Amino acid sequence: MQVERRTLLRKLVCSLRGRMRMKTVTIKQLLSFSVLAFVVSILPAKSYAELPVPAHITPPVGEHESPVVPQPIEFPHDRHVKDMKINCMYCHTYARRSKVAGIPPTSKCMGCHKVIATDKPRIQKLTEYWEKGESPKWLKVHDVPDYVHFTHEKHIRKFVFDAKFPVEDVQQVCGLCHGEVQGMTVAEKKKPLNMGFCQRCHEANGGPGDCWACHK
Amino acid sequence: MSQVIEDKVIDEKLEWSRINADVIASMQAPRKAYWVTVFVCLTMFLCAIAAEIYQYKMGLGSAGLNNPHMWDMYIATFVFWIGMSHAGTLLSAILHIIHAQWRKPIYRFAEAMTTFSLMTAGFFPMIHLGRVWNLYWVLPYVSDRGIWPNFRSPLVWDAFAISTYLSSSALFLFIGMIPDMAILRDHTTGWRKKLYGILCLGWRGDDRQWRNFRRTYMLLACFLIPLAISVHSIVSSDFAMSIMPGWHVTTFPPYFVAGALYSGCAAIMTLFVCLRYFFRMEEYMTLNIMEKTCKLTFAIAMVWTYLNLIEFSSTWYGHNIYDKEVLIAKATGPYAAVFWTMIFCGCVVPFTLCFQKLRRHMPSMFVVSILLNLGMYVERWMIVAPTLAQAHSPHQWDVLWGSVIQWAIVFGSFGWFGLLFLVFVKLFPCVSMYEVKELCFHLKHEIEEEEKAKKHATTKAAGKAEEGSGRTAPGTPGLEGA
Amino acid sequence: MSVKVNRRKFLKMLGWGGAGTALTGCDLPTTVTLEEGKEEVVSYLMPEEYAIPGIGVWYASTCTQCEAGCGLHGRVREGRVLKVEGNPDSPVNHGKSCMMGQSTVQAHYNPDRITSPMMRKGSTLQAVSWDEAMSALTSKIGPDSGVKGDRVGMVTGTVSGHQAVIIDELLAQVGSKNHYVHEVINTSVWSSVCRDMLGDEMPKLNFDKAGVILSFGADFLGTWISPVHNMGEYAKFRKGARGSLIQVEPKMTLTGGNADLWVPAKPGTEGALALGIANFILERGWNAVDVPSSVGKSLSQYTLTAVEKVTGVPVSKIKRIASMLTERGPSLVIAGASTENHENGYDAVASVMLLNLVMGNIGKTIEASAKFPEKALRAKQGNTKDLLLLAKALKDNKLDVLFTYNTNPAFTAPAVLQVSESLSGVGFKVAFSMFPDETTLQADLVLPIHSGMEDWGTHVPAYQPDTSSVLSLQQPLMEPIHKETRGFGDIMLSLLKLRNKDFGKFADYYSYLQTAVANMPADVTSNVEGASKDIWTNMLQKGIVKAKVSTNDLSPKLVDMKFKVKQDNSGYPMHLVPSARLGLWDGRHANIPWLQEFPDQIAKVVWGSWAELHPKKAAELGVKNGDYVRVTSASGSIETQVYIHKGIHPDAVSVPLGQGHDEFGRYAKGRGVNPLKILNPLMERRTGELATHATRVKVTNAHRHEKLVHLGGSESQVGRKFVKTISVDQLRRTEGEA
Amino acid sequence: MSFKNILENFSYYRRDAEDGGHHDYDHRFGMTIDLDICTGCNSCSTACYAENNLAVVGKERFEKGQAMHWMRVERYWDNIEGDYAEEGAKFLPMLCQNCGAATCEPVCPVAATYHTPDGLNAQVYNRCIGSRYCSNNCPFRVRYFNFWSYYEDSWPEPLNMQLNPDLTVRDKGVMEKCTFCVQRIRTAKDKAQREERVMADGDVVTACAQACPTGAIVFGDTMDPGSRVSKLWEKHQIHRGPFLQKKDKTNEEIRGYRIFDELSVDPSIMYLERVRDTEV
Repeated sequence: MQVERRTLLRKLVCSLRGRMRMKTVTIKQLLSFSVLAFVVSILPAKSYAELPVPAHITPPVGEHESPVVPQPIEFPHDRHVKDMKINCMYCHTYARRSKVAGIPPTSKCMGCHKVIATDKPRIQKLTEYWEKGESPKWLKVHDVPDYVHFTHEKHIRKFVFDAKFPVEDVQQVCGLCHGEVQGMTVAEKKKPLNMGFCQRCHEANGGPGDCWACHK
Repeated sequence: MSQVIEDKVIDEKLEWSRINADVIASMQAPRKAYWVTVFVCLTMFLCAIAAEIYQYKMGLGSAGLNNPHMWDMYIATFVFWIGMSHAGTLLSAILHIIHAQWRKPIYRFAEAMTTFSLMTAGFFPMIHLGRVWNLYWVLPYVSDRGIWPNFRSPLVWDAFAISTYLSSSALFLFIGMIPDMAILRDHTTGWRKKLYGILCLGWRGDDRQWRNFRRTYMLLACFLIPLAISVHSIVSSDFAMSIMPGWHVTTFPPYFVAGALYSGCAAIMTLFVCLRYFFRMEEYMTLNIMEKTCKLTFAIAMVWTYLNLIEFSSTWYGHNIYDKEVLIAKATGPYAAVFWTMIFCGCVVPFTLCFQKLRRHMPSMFVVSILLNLGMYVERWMIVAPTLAQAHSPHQWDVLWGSVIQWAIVFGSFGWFGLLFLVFVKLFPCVSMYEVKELCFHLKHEIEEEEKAKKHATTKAAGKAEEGSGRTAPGTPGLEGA
Repeated sequence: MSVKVNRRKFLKMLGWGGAGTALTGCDLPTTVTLEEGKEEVVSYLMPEEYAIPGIGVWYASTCTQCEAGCGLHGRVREGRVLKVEGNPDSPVNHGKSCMMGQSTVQAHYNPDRITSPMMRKGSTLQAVSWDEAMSALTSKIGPDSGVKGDRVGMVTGTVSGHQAVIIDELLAQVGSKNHYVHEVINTSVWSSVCRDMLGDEMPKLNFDKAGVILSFGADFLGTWISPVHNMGEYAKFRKGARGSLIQVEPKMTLTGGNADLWVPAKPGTEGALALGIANFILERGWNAVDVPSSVGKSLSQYTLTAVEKVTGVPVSKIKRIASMLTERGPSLVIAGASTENHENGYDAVASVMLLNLVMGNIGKTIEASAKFPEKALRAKQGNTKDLLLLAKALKDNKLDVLFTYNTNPAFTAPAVLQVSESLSGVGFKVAFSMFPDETTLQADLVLPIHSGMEDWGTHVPAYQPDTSSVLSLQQPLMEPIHKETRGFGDIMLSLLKLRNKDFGKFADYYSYLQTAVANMPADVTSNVEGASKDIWTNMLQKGIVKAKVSTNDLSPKLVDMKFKVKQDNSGYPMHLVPSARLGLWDGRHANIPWLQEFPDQIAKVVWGSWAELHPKKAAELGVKNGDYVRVTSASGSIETQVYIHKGIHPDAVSVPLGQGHDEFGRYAKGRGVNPLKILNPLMERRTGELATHATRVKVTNAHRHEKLVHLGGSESQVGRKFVKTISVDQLRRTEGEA
Repeated sequence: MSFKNILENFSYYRRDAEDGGHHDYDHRFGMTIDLDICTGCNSCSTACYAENNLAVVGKERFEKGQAMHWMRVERYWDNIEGDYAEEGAKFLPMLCQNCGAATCEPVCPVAATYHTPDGLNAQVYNRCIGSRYCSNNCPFRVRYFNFWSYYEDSWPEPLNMQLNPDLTVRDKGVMEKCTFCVQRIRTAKDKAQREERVMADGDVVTACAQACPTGAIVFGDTMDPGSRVSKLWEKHQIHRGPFLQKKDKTNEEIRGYRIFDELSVDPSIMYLERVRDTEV
C-alpha cells in the first residue's frame, strides 16, 4: 500500500506540475489526475524526519520518491557532509544572499582538490573540466515551477539567523526541504516541494498566506 | 357534441394492445426522413468536433474572440440550451401536477429533450474555457493545497445548479419510463429484451409498485419545478451580477425563466411535428394536443414580450447613461438587424398561433416553431454581444461576428443534440404507453358518462356526468402491460 | 560599484544552451519541464564579485538608438542584460528614456542580426571566416593595395567621441576627405542659421525658462535634437508658470498634439508667418530689442492681410500669437523639419530666428552651449547634404572603396538619386553592420559588429544641455551573444595598425579607450566627480564625465530677411510631408518588434504605413479610413491606406517615415511604404540640404479597401470623463501660480 | 486556510464580500498620472513590455483586437469645432486601476484574482482557468487574455534571453493584466526587510513611472502620508474608498479625478486634468 501510495503521490505531483506549467494537458493526464487528486486528498499524510528537527520549526509534511539523477560527476554529498562535516553554506554560498543557493564555482572545488584525493577518478574528472576551463553541466534536482517565487535567502534568514540557530547545524534546516543529504551521494529529491508541502509549512510556521507572496 | 368530445385529445377507442404495437413499431421502422436527419446531425457534430480540436490546440483566439468580446456565441448558446431544457419540466412536471391530461402522449420526448439539451449546454462552459483541463477547480474538493473556489462567483453557482438539474431531470425521465420498459421487455426480443429487462428494474406492475411509483413521480415533479426556476435564475445571474450596462438588470431572473419556457415550448412544437412525421404518430400526437401546446406557447410568448417591454422601459426611463446607450445601440447600432429579428420572431410571429387553421396545419407550425426558436437564440446573443461591443470604455468598442470555428461549434451543438434525441426515440418509446392507455381509459369513461347523460336528459344526470368526468377512474391500466 | 577586472570576463554569461536549459538560479520563464533532472545548471568557473545568480546588477552605458546620446543603466542578471533604464547621472536624460531607448535590448537580441562575416562571391553574399574577411580587407585597402586619396569614402550616421577620432584617423591615413555623415532626421539648417545669426550652431534652449513657446514645426517632444531631454524640460515648462505652447506646422506631430494652440499654416509658408508676426510686433512697438530700420522696412511688406493670404492663417490668430509672445514672455521661438526642409528653408528659419532676436530671447531662453573642449571628440552631425554629395560621387564613379557604418543610404535616399543602383559601380564596399539592411546586402564585404550593449565607445552629445559639457561612455553590458561579431572600434583599430605603427601598442579598442580617456585634457580630467579620482573607473561607474567649460555669450547678428514663397503651378496640388516619428525614427528601428507594435502617437496605426489626410480632402477624394490612395510625385508614386483626422492641413498629405523596407529582417521586410523614395531632388538654396518637405504630389483614390489596423474603437470619449480639459485660468484659480 | 477556517471566520470573509478589497492593509499602492504633462509618447508602454514579458502579437492579431499592452496610451479627438484640431490630441495612459472594490474579483470562479494586503488587485496566473468573466466585468477593459500561445512567435531565439526571470511568461488560456510591477514591489520589500526598516517612498518605482520622460506618472503607497502620491491625493482631495468623491465647494475645479468613480470601484489611480490655454 505504501508503495502504491508513493507512486500515486508522485504521479500526482508530476501531473500537478505538468498542468501548472501552463501547457495543455492530454485527456489521459486529465482523467488520471482528477482521480488521483481525490485519492490523495483522502489519504492521511505521514510525516517523517530522521534528522533532528530544530526546536523552533514545525517541519513540513510530505515525502517524495524519484529516480537518482545521473550527474556528470557522481558528487558524494555524504562524504562531504557526514564525514568531512562541511557546512552546506560553505559551498552553496549564495543561499544566504540570493534567492538561489547556487552551485559552487568549480574553482571552489579545486581549492581543496588540487591537493586532496587527486588520485580518485571522480576528482580526476573534475580536474579535466577545470583544465578545459569549463564547469560541469549539472542537472537540476530541486526545481520549483517557473511561476513560483522562492528565495533561499528569506528562509535562511528567518530560520537560521533571526532564530539565532547555530549556523554549524544549518543542515537540519536545509534538510527540511532537501532531505538528509548526508545520506546521499548526488542530491535526490526527497520532498515533494509542491504547493501543499509549502502551504502546510507556511501555516505551521507563520509564513505568508498571500498567493502573491510565492506566485509570480 | 359536448365539450369532452369537442377537445378530446386522442381517439379513446384505441386498443391497448394496439398502442403497444404502434409504439414498438415506431421504434423499429421509422420513415426515411429519420435516417436523413440522423445523418445530417452526425455531420454537423463531426464538424464541431474538428473545430473544437483545432481551437483546443491553437487557443481561443481561433474563435475570433478579442478584448471587449471576451464572451460571445458560446455563452449565448449555453444559455439557449439551458433555456430549452425548461420545457420538459414544464410539460411533464407542472402539467402533471395540475392534471392536464393532454400532456400524456407528448411529455416523454419533452423530458428527453430537457435532459439532452442540458447535456449539450454543459459542453459550452468547457468549450469556452481557456484552460479547460482545470475545470474541476470550480468544484469545492478537498485538496492538500487548501484552496477553494470563489463561492461569490455566479459561475460556481452555475456549476452546482447545472449538475443538480441534469442529474435530477435525467432521473425524472428514467423513473417515468419504468412501466414502459416493462411493456417493452415483454414485447421485444434479443438485445432489446435484455436491455429493457435491466432497465425496468423488475417491474411487475402490482399495486404496491404502482403506489410507490406514483408517489416517487409526484415527489420528483414537485422537486423539479422549483429547481428548474432556480437554475435559470442562476444562469441569469451570470449577467445580472455584473456591472455591465445591459447585463446589470433586476428583472433578469424572471425574464430568463420566461424566455426559457418560451424557447422550450417552441422546441417541443418542432419536435412534435418531426416525431409525428417520422414515426407515423398521427393518432397519438393529435392536432388537438398541438393546439393546446400552441395556446400554451402563445401565453408564454406574451409574458416574455411583456418582460421585454419592462426591461426596455425601465432602462429608457432610468438614468443610467451606459444602459441607455447600450439599449439604443441595440436598436440602431451594428447589431440592429439581429435585434429586430429577435423582436419580430419573439413578439410578432407568435400571433400566428391565434389562428386555428394555422395551428392545425403541421408544415406551417413547423416553420413557425423554427422561427420562434431562432428568435429565442438571437435573444440570447443580443444579451451577450451588444453589451460587450459598447460597454463603459469607448476606446475598447468593437463589433464582432465570430469566426468560422465558433459558428461551426455552435451549429455542431445542434447536431449533437439532434443525434442524442434521435437515438433516444429510436431506443425508447417517445410516447408513454401506459399514460396513453390511462388517457384512453379516462376518456372512454367520460364519454360513456356523456352518453348516459344524453339518454335521460335531466339536469341532475348531466350534473352527475360533469362530476364523473372529474373523478379519477378506478383500475390500474398499467397491469395490462404485464 | 568599483570595477577592477576586465569587464568582458566580469560580464561572462552563464552557460546558455537555448531553450530547455536554464541558468544557475535563473528561472528563465520558458515552459521548461518540471521533472527533476531535466534542466542544466552551470556554475561560474571562478566566483565573481557582484555576480550573484538571482540578483540583478545595474551597469551604466550610453544609448545608441539615436544621436541624442542619453545615458543608460542596464540591468544585468546571470550575465544577461534584461532591461535598460535612463542613467540618472546623465544631464541629457536625467534617468529617463524614450521608447527607442527602452527597445535597445530588442535591437541587441534581435533574431535577424548578422552573425558572421559575409563576402560577395559571384552575386551572392556568403559567410566567411574573420581571417578571410580581414585578409580581403587588407588586400583591398591595406598599405600595399595602392588605394589612396579620395577614391576611399566612408558613410556614417552621426558619430562622435573616439569612434569619430579613429574614423578620421583612418581616412587621414588613407588620405581621403570623403567622410559622408548622413542623417535624414537632422537639424542642419537650424544649426547653420544659429551659426550665422548667433555664432553657435547648437545653442542651449531653456524651455523651462520660457513663458510661451512658438514652434514652427519643431517636434521637440518627438524627434527634434534631444527628445528625452526636451520632454523633461517641457514638464518643467508646463508645471512652473504654466507656459503655453503654440505649434505651427502642416501635420500634427507629437508636439503639435500637446500644443495649446495648433496652427496649420500652408506648407512652406511658415517663414512668411514668422515675418508677419515680427512685422506686427514692430508696428506695435512691442519689440524688446530695437532693430535697424532697414529690417523694419524689409519687413513692412509682410502685412497681416498679405500674410493671411499666403499662409492661410487668419489675421486674428496672427495677432493673438504676437500678443501672446509679448505678454507671456520670455518667449522661445524654434523651427524644425517642416519649416527648414524647403528650398527656402534657410530664409524661413532665419525669419523665425529674427523673432527670437526681436523678442530679446537671446541670453534668456537661448544661451550659448558648453562645447566639449576636445574638438576631435565633438559630434559630427549628420545631414542630407552629404547624401546628395555621396549620390553625386557614386554617379561619377569617384569611389573605389566605400565603408558604411550605422547608416542606410540605400533606404533613405530618394529613388531619383539612384544611390542603390550606382552603389554597384563602387569597386569594394565594406559594411560595418548589425543587420541585413538594404545597404549592407549590397556590400561586397559585410563585417558583423557588436550591438550597442556589447561594444565599447564614447559619445559626445551634439546638443549639450548643461552648463558643463558631457562625455558619455558606452560599455558592454554583457558578453557578445554571437561569437562571430566584433566591435567597430576593434576592426577599425586593426585597419589602422596596418598603416600606423603607433596603434600597435593597443591590444584592442578597450585598451585604446582606456588610454585615450586617461590622457584627456586637464579641464576634463581635473573635475571628475565621485569617490575615486581615477577618471576611467569613474566613467565605468557613472557612465559619464563632465567637463566644466567657460561659455562665451551669443553674438546675435541680423541678416537681411527676404522670404519668398515659391509658387508652384505644376500638376501636383498637394504637399508631401514625410513625417518622422518617435519610434521607427527614420526607419532604422523598423526591425524592432516592440516599436512596430506600438501605435503611432497621433494616428495610432501599427505595423504599417498610412497617409494622413484632412476630412475635407478625404471627402473630395471620396475615401474613408482604410481606403488606399496613390500618392504620386514627379519622381514616383506610393500606395497606402489613409487615416483621416483634423490634425493636418488640407493641402498636405503626410506619410510617416520608417516603413517600406525591402530587406532588414523579418519584422521590417515588405511592410508599408517609404515616402523618401518619391521625393524630388530639390535642394535648400543656401545650405545645399535635401529639401525633404518641398516635394509636391497629387493624391488619387486607388479604390481598394482594407481594415486599417490601429488602436482604439471610438475616437471620442462619448461624454465619459476620461481626459478632462480645463483652462489655465481655472487652474490658476484652484492651484494658484505654482 | 481550510473549511473550518472559513466557518470560524465567516464574518471576516463576509465583510470582504460586502465592500470588496482587504481590511488589514500593509500598503495601498496607488498612482497619479498628470494628463497635463503626459505627452503620449509611449515610453511607459515600452517600459512595461520590457519589464513584464508582454507578448508582441503581430499585425493580424492586433487587428483582431488581441493585443497585450497592459499599459496602453489612448488618444481621443474630442469636441473639435471648426476644421482643425487646434486643441491638439488628448492622451490617456490607461492601465489596470487596481481598484479597491474591484469588480473583477468577486466574479472569478477560482479566486485567481483577489486583493492583496498591499492593496493590489492580484492575478495568479497559474490559478486562472480562463473563464474571462473578470475581463467582462471590468469597466476599464484593461485585462488581457492570452488568446494564443505566444512564446514561440513573440520571442524567437535569442529574443527570449531578454525575458524577465522575475515573472512568468503566460501561456494560452490565461488572463493577465498590469500588476503595478509586483516583482519590483516584492524585491523592494525583501530589501527593506533585509535592512530591517520599513519601505520608504521611492523604494519601489514601476517601470512606467521610471521611464516617463516628463515624470507625469507618480507611484507610491497611499497609506504612507509622507509619500509623494498621498500628498498629491491630499492636495487634489481624492480619498480612498468606494464612493463618489466629495470635493469642498470653495474650489470644485481641483484637477484630481478618478475615472468611473461613479461606479464606486475605488480605483487606485488618480488622473490630473489636462490643462490647455484657451486664451490662445
